[in-house]
Amino acid sequence: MPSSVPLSWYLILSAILFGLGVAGFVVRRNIITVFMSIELMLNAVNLSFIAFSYQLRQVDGHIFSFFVMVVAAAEAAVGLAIILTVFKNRATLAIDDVSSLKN
Amino acid sequence: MDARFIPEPVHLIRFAPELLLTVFATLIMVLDPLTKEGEKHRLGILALVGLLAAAWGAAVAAANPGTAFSDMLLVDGFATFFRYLSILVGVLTLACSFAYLKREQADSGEYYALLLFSIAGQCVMVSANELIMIFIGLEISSIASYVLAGYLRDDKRNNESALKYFLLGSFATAFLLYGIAWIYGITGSTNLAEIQRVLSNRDIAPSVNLIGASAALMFVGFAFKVSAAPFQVWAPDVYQGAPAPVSAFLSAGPKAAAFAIFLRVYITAFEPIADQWQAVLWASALATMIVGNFAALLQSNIKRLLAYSSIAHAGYVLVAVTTHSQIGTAAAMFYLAAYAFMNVGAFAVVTHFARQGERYVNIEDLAGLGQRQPVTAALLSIFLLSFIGVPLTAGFFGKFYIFKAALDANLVWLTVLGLLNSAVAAYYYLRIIVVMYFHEPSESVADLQSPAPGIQAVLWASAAATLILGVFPSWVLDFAGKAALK
Amino acid sequence: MEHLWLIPALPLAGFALNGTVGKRLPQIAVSLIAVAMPVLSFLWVLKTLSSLGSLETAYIERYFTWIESGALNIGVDFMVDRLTAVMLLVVTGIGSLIHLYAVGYMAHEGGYYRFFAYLNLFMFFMLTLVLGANYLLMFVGWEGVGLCSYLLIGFYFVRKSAADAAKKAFIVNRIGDFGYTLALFLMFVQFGSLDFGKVFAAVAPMPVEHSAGLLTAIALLLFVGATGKSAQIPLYVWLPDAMEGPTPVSALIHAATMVTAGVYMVARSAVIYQHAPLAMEVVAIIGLLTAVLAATIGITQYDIKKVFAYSTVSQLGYMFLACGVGAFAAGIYHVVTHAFFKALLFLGAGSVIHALEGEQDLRQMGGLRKKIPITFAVLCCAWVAIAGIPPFAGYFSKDEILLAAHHHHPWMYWVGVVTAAMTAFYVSRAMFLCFFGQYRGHHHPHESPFIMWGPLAVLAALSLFGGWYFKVPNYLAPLFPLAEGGHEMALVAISVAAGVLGIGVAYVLYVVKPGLADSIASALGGFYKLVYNKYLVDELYDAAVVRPIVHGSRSLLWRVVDVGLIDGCVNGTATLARGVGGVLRAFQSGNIRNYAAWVTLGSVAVLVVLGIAVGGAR
Amino acid sequence: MDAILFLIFAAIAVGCGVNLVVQRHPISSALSLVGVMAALAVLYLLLGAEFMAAAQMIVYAGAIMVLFVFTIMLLNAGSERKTDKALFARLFGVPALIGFIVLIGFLIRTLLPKTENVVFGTFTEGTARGVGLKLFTEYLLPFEVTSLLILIAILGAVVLARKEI
Repeated sequence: MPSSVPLSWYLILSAILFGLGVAGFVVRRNIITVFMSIELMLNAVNLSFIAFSYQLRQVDGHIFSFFVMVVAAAEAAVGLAIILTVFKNRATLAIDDVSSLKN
Repeated sequence: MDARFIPEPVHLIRFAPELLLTVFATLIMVLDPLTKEGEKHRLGILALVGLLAAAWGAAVAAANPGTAFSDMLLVDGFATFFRYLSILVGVLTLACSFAYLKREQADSGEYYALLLFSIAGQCVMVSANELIMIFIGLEISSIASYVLAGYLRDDKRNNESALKYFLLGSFATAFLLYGIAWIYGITGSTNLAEIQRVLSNRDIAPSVNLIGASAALMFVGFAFKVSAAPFQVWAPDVYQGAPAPVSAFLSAGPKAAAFAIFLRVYITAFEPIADQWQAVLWASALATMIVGNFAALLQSNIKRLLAYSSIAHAGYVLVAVTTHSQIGTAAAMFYLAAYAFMNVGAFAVVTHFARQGERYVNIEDLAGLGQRQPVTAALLSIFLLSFIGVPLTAGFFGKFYIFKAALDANLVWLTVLGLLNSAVAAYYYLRIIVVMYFHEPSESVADLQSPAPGIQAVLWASAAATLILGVFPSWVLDFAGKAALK
Repeated sequence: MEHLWLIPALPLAGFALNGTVGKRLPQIAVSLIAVAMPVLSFLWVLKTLSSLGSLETAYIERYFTWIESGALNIGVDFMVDRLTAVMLLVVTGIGSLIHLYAVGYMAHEGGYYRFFAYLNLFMFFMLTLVLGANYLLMFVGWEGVGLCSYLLIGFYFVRKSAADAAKKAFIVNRIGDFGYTLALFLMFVQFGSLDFGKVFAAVAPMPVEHSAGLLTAIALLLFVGATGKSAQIPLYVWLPDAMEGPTPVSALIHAATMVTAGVYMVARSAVIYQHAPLAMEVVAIIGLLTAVLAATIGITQYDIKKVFAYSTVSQLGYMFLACGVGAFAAGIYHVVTHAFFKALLFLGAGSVIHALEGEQDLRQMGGLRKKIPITFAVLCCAWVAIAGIPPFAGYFSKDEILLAAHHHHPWMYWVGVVTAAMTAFYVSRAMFLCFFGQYRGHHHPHESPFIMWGPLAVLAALSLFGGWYFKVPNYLAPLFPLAEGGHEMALVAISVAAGVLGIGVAYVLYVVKPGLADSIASALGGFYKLVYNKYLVDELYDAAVVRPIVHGSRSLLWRVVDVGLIDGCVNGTATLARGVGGVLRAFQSGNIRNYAAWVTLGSVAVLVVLGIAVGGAR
Repeated sequence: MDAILFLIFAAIAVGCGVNLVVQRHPISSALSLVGVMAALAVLYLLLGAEFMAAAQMIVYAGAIMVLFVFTIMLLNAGSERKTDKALFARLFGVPALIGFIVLIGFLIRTLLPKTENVVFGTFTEGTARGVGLKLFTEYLLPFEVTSLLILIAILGAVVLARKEI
């Protein structure tokens, strides 16, 4: 067993998590879970940033992922508020029920 | 501390429009609780003052071009053009909103503050020189837009519109971020000029496939924001569900800003691999035009029709982006400016006509408008003719420049197909004119009041601008031509 | 400076005045403004032409640079040469007369100010089209006249058929405009300019293309535009329907001026066409075919305006035949004489319709020559003119065309002669049905007021002597050299004889033995029905073009019903439509997860293309 | 040692991620997401991102996820019902997704220049000091601008969620 793993493993882990996030968005039917899937995708992106940062020996990637985190927090506040209004008006969190605007 | 990081006064000047917008928005937030119910429109007037101040700020910044805050910002002609455009769309939206908010009894300072914040975000985006700034500007603009789309929170359509916009917008942003992460990993920088330098140096540049893949991931994010196929699916639902003035705003302001960063990133940073992304844009532009125009044929809801029309017009602009030439960039800029006027004008009519609760949003409801309110109908006809691209309107020159640029870039087929598309588009715009003039008045126009002063101002101003740009296009085109990215 | 800009600006001022404050002005003021502007414009044309003298070379005025970007530099330039001069005189002269006539004709209609505002706007665009010194400015006028035509056809919007006809006209013209636009771009790419002067200077030294090449493509694309505007095969279908508009509109726009814009454009582009003989051949054949086809349909129609509409299509075919065989001057000559007698025919028909309170069916007329003698008298002038009886207007121009056609290909001459006979026949038929025999209707005919027959009298004089007085080909000789060789009297005699024969046959069928025509029609049976139903072209377009589009997209279905190209007979075959609609629903289901799946799919596609497929391109 | 830590926590991250996707009840998904975040925090440490590891735990797992859990509780969200309205998503979503992961994995594996091994302790700039120095010099503007972002988030939440207008 080697004592360390190549950086590309981290990147592949990041890709897998990103893909899982996409999967969650597409298959889950609860709006909040769908939103959490987006958070998972953002986490995957952060992992990529930090892994690349290690490779480049720079802190810039950390800072980018820091901003991603801040944005995620802001999005969470607004997103959950939007979900709240939807719930208040429709009394449902099922994403398939929020589909009255269509052709 | 390293001296080069200490901001100089000139840096603040270059950042002036954003600062002014923030100051005014915050002021509005503070004054909101102190303003009596029914007096809230005064805050709107304050917002208008703020926008004018920001325009002045943009002019001052334009007089001091250059980078600011350790290369985070780049104030050049391109940024200035889009700053003006964003502010202008803001002014027009604001003028439409007074009557709307009063009618829906939802006048509040927050609306105006959010509008200003969103515009501030767009100003950040268009003058950003760094992927970080682009990302943050984009998010500021988007988050404010999400809230605006769901502003009437007791309205189910508003809720759904906001939810769709928010979820799908964040979803696409994640792709954009992933692309940024990769391009950062490949080039070691998030500065656009630096990225271009690394990518064009064949000795340093790593695998072209990886660069292509990161460009592709970023494309997803940008294409989503400009509603380019195949990422246009959200736009009709969101524009249909959002309050009419907000739809006007979304389809003109944030979209133009998104095109600005699209252009900046692809024409600056990704220029070295232009041969590759050109093919993708070619297909996307064509698909966008086709989807927009053909789906618009189906619509009976005028907001939805305008949404598809906005997709189709994004397709024309994408044709200009596909050329990745200076002349193409200038054509795209001109088109976005022209489109902003006619689009906000058309939505202003919808705002006026829909009445409380947006009851009248079907095309058939417009029957007889030509007799009942000939002036409104005539102005709407000007916007629609401009959409079609009839000469002497801004839309004609917009299309003309774009397809000329496309031909210069040897995109012959795209030009032919684009022209065919614009011929198809004539049908659905024309149908509105036919309904207005040639159909018996329906009961929906019976109790129609004359437009509110704000809406009238928007209508006249947009119509005048549409015609002026159609007769003297050089005024804007010269500006765009000088400002266009090399 | 001759201030050419005043020529279009005057009608524009009329439009602005009547369009903004016309609603509040008394009718007399509206009429005064509306008529004064074209008349002043006409006077200004006369003044300009007299001070410009012989106009051996083109006179150009530059106002300002319109577009300047990169290589493209287009100015707002107006140009007058002899060709323009002829067109200017026709447009402003005939236009003024028709405005005057319309004052009487429209006196009791609603939307009086609106009508004249549109009519003045039309004059503005038509004059811009004629005066423009580059293809783009011409295109502005080209689109503008189309727009006004659209507004005026649909003027009686309460009639559904009028709204439908308007939409049909606009849409058919869009197809033509598509061709024009492509030609525009092609020219720009090739010559780097759209100025007539520069383009023609660039074309002149090029070798004549004997097989299809770039110039042929440009010429043909321009001709596609012309087929739309000037109602040639295959885009002629809108013009007969356009008769839904008020009669002065039919006379001004759909007979005398706008529809001849295509001929003007082809003549203006003569240099290009002369370098593309293949395109010339196409123009000639399309023109000839249109002339024959429309004439046969004209024979069978009963609506007096439809007869003249098909006659217009047919005569326009003659003009293109002239251009196609290289006799551009003869084509323009026919534009002029046709403007005289066709405007007169329409205005006269309007006078008849006015007298009969809106009746347009020839079967409901008859014996009117005693009741409305002045109208009859002036229509007789148009009659002999269009029939090609010497020495009246139509004879000269038609003769020029037929001789040129004979020079090119004798068979074209013979087809032309047959068409001439048919032309004489259908006009005579209309005249006999209308003015001879017994009155078959139930109205009380009355003569029109002076303001209406005054212009008719002027036009009558022009129809009689205009062809002889205005020798257009001689005037245009510096631009289009006169053909060598004298007139072959035999050929002239044959064509005149054909005209006389047409009149004679009509006289026999409709005056001497009135029942005979019907029995011939019933003897011809199916063929007659086919012609009467306009060769089912509308239906054919329906099946071949409209329905496939309809089924391509669910909504196009009701959209096209709206357009009126089909009359609701499109049930049953909605399977494909449902399929496409289903796909569309899958895209736009309103379901967020579907949208996300779509975004994912799209991102995979883009990734594959950018990340893998074209990766090796560098 | 590094390899073992990576494998353990990568496994936890993937496991929790899969759990997020397959669980029917949002609260289970939320807790799985916390698990992913915690595992990622350890991986950040391995990559020398000390500050980010802490922020990940405090901001992400601590603040944001608490907000999520709170909302789930507030709305009393139960297990989701089975619906099959999203036909397109079912037909194309999953294959597209698999394609996506395979594609990216393929690109990383074959194309990224031969990557070095990650050894703990070789990159030590990612401390609060290192990050802070950059943040308040070079990245001063974005840092200040994010304050605007937070302000909008608060304003937006207030607009959408307060009781009456």
